[in-house]
Amino acid sequence: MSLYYVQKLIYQINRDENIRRRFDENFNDLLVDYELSDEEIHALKKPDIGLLYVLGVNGQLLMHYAPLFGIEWFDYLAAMKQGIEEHGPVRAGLYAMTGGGKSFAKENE
Amino acid sequence: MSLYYVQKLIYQINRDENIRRRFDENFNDLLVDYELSDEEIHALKKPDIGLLYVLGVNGQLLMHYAPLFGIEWFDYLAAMKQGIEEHGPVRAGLYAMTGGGKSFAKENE
Amino acid sequence: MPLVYAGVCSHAPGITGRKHLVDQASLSIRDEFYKKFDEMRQQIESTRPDAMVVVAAEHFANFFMDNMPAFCMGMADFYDGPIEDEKWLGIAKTRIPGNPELSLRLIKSIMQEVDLAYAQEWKFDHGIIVPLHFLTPKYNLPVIPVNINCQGPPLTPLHRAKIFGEVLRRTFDEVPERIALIGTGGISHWPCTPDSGKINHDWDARFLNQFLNHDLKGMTSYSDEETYTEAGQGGFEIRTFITVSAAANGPGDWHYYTAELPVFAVGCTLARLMIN
Amino acid sequence: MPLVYAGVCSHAPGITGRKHLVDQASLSIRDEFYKKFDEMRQQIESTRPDAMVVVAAEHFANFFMDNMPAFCMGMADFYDGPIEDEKWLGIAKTRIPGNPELSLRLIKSIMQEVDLAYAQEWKFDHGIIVPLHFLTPKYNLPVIPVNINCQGPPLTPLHRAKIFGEVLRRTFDEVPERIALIGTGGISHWPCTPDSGKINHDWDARFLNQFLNHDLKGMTSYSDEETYTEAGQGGFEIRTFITVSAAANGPGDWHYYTAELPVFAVGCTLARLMIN
Ligand SMILES: [Fe+3]
Ligand SMILES: [Fe+3]
Repeated sequence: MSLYYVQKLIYQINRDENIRRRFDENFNDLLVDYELSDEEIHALKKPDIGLLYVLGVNGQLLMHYAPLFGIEWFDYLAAMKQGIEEHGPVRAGLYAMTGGGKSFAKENE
Repeated sequence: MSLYYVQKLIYQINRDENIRRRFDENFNDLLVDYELSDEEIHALKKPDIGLLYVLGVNGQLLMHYAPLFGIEWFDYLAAMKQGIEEHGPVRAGLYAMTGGGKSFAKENE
Repeated sequence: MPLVYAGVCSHAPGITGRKHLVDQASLSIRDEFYKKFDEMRQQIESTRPDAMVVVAAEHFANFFMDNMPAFCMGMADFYDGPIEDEKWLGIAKTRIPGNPELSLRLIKSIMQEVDLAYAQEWKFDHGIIVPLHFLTPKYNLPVIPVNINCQGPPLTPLHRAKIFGEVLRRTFDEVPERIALIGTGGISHWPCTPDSGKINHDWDARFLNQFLNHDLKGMTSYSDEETYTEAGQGGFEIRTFITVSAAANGPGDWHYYTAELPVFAVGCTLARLMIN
Repeated sequence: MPLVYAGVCSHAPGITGRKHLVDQASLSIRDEFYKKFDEMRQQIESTRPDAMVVVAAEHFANFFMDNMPAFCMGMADFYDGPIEDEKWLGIAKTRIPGNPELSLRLIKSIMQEVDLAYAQEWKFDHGIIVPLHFLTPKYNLPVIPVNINCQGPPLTPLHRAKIFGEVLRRTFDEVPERIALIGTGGISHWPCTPDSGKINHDWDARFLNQFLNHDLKGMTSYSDEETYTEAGQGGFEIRTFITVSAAANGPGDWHYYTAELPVFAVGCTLARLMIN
């Protein structure tokens, strides 16, 4: 359930100028406003893109979050793959509903 | 259509702590963020509760706005009635759809 | 029989917020009303519900015209409320448990026929918290909130509120959980408009009679113009009664009504329906 | 015949944002695709529409899980976009005219059968602005946006997207305005996931064949699991195609498809349907 708050935080950083400013100025202070577990806070702050993916964050949100930390596109894609290897299948959200978020490229090509 | 922005501003002042703070600190600066006509800005700043009612602001929003300016409950009710007398029937929104927002108390009692 | 209780109640903020303003002569009526509310709580508890679904009409707490759903159901772990000032409403801020897993099953089933929005966050306003204050005062029963648009036109059509109730019932029948269903709102009242405080006793009697007789045809025959003229803005909240009536599919077997507490600004209404 | 045009197109942000990254050998394919997009613009203009209804699948620009509608229609005077960075998307920020009065008539009619949310404010993301950039490049045609939830589960059921299309058509037939209907999204693609850039050419061929043959039974037979596995997250956007197909009630009479522009990360698709 707290996947909701992880996604909400990223959504608001992406779309709300005021929240984005608070992210830039004092991320710790912003984090307090959301209901997050220690694992989620760790993943958000590092950031551990692979773990965020495994926690269930939608790529349409996550792909805007990675560049805020200077993570380039191909590193972003690699981080998701590595997340699955390290932490196992996606646990919640869109990808968990539909096959665990594993790469299907090999099976289909 | 810009009734939408009048109501949005009041909704956000009612429900969003950050917007409420901006309202307290510098209302003129906050107003710039909304698409408002001169008549609407005038009604919001004075505030002209009767005119806001005639412009179509829903009472569920307006009744929280009046007390911010120290307007007591019965003065709030009187202001709406006076608005209809001064400015004519409600022009948009819920009350315009359903009879112009006039008082029906006399007809029914 | 997974729908174990179906009822409706008023939710006006004065019921809790202005309880000290009832005049001396009416204190016994007020206390009788509260006693009846508590009787309803006992009725509900005796049906041993696993969750309470509250179909309400909120007042620009969570929903605005930037994205106004006809129907929305909560899917959160917990809900905070009241969103209003604690002193103004006379209810302390609290956290109410949800059941997101049950919500998800209900929503997935309902959306096969009714296009409801879902919400993983929701702050209860008086439309939900006033009923909960009386009906589950320890806030220990998981609650699933539902909203019907009774505030921002175009409003949810009455016949869709009826279909929604039928679909809710079909959906409740599919799950093992025992569900209590409460509709809140109405009947006639003029909150925050020039006629605030007015109650149309005759209109209330007519609508309540239709409700207690499971006359869905009658209940869905009002135009919004008619309702506003005769029953005020608050009258739009009959949508919640219609949904509960369609879900229960039965007449009333217990009710309470009084128009003698004008400081509450609503004809105070409680009713239970038979479940058929 | 107030529905004067029905078609679908891709909306991937790479189509405008990465046009300079197409390799030298594929430039002629890119330019052919753009030419076909412009042909579609001419087709639309020749039907002299009064408004364009764009059924899209947005990507957390306006809608989030705090209030996620199955269907939402815009009712604003104007719409701003793109919400994304202008340089990243290759489209300058602009204001697009709406028609709130037409929106209101459509919404009031649609909500008799489909419980859509309405929105008086909406910022277009690439799901709408990329198609508009090609189809009404002067932004002088009033646009009415529609969203179907293809992002946050539980997703809108496919058969509801079909019913929505039927109701849209019935509603268009009631108004005097000449309406062009465009669905945007799909077909298979894996945006922002580990398989980003992949295209399932066979799956696209199969679905596009169903679409062009007005095989609504086939198009609504996919499970979300199947779609995700074979067609990626982007495959969920077939809902927009289903709605347009149900509204047009006819087979395709013109289309374009290429999987030869992988830097756009989608099988670039354009199609027009006959209106029956
Ligand atoms: Fe109410
Ligand atoms: Fe998309």
